[in-house]
Amino acid sequence: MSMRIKLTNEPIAHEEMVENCRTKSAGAIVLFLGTVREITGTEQTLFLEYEAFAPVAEKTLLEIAEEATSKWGIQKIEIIHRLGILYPGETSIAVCVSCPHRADAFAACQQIMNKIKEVVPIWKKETSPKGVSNWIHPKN
Amino acid sequence: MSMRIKLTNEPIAHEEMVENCRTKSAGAIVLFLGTVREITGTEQTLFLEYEAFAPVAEKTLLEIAEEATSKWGIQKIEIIHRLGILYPGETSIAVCVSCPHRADAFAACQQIMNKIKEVVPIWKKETSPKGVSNWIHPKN
Amino acid sequence: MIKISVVFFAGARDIVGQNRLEMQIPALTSIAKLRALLIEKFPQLESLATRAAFAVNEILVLTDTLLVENDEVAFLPAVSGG
Amino acid sequence: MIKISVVFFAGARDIVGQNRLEMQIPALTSIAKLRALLIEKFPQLESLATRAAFAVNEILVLTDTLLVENDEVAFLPAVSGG
Repeated sequence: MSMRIKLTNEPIAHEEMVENCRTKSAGAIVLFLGTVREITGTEQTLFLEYEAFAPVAEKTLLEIAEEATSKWGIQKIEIIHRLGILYPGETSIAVCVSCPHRADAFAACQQIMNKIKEVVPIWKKETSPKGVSNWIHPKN
Repeated sequence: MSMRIKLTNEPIAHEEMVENCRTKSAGAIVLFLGTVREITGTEQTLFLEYEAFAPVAEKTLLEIAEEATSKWGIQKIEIIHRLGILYPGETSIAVCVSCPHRADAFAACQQIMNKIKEVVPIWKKETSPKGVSNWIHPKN
Repeated sequence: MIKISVVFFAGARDIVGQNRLEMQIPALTSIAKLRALLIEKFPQLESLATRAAFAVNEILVLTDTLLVENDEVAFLPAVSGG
Repeated sequence: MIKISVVFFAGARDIVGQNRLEMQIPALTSIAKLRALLIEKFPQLESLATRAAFAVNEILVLTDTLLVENDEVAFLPAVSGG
């Protein structure tokens, strides 16, 4: 089992993540990329800015990765979250897992993403084309 | 909406597929790679050989892609299946989709894979290290 | 009688021993009937034939489809791609 | 009284107007009590505070955790990463 967890200000190299997860013991690799959407509902996004409480974010990502690994038989896993300013189309997060079987790889990757969205201390601020900025803090 | 369906004897360039699926209208990209596993149960695989009834395989892949696109709001989709001889670790199939939201992207990619495994006329022959070859024809 | 051809893939081709078989069959033979004829000719094909799909002239068809002169039938055993 | 610091992120930092606040509080104040003190000091923080998580010295804690001298508390409003 190999594992890489990273917060970064650089663009995310998803090709390298997939190659790192490739292994003869896996029949399935699933890569998820979260990308910045230009339109959400009726709101337009000029750019997003991501901020993290890095030490706790890294620890929490590691716990999520470890829990998923034992639950889904993950062979290799990489999670990279980008921080700083991102424009529409850019990748904010990438999660890549390899598993012996495909149902597990899909379930693992999706559950990891759900957990990240719930508990990892990372926040985004949306800036509209009019220059209005709002930190996003979900209410549920 | 853009769509690419391909059967090929060349290695699959998954990075290019992801970049082709990236769009400002999507918040999620999911890439699935099927890779050749060295061990299945107690059986060892030296290599696989994939064969297709190409005209029908391509048509069927296109139908699957079109159905998934309207069902899950896919923005861009690429499906590439490799044919010929593949060794453990190599990619036999890659499916990449982008959708506005992540739950749809996961569901679409997984359902496309399930359909492909059911209906697309492509077959694999397993060759063991002892040189024994068997075409795989599922019994259910 | 009409002339048709049947193309075989994967394990079915190995059993039949060739890619393509030219056959003379009664006009308006159904795919289901053709399948029975093939099993008669190649008993080892039975297990694959019961789960096979069929295409005629590169279009997937149901087993009640009737064949006409020069049809090319594809015998598609259970698939294992992906 | 003990001295602690509280660090704020995202929308909470904007409301408080600074990254880090040094505070004097009674020894063994709980996180829940600290949260009430913060809302008293910054009423606009209330909506974020009710859904916030807290870390002490970089470890996530429950709100009944008691604070001691020099603790660094992180006020973590509802997250929106990914």
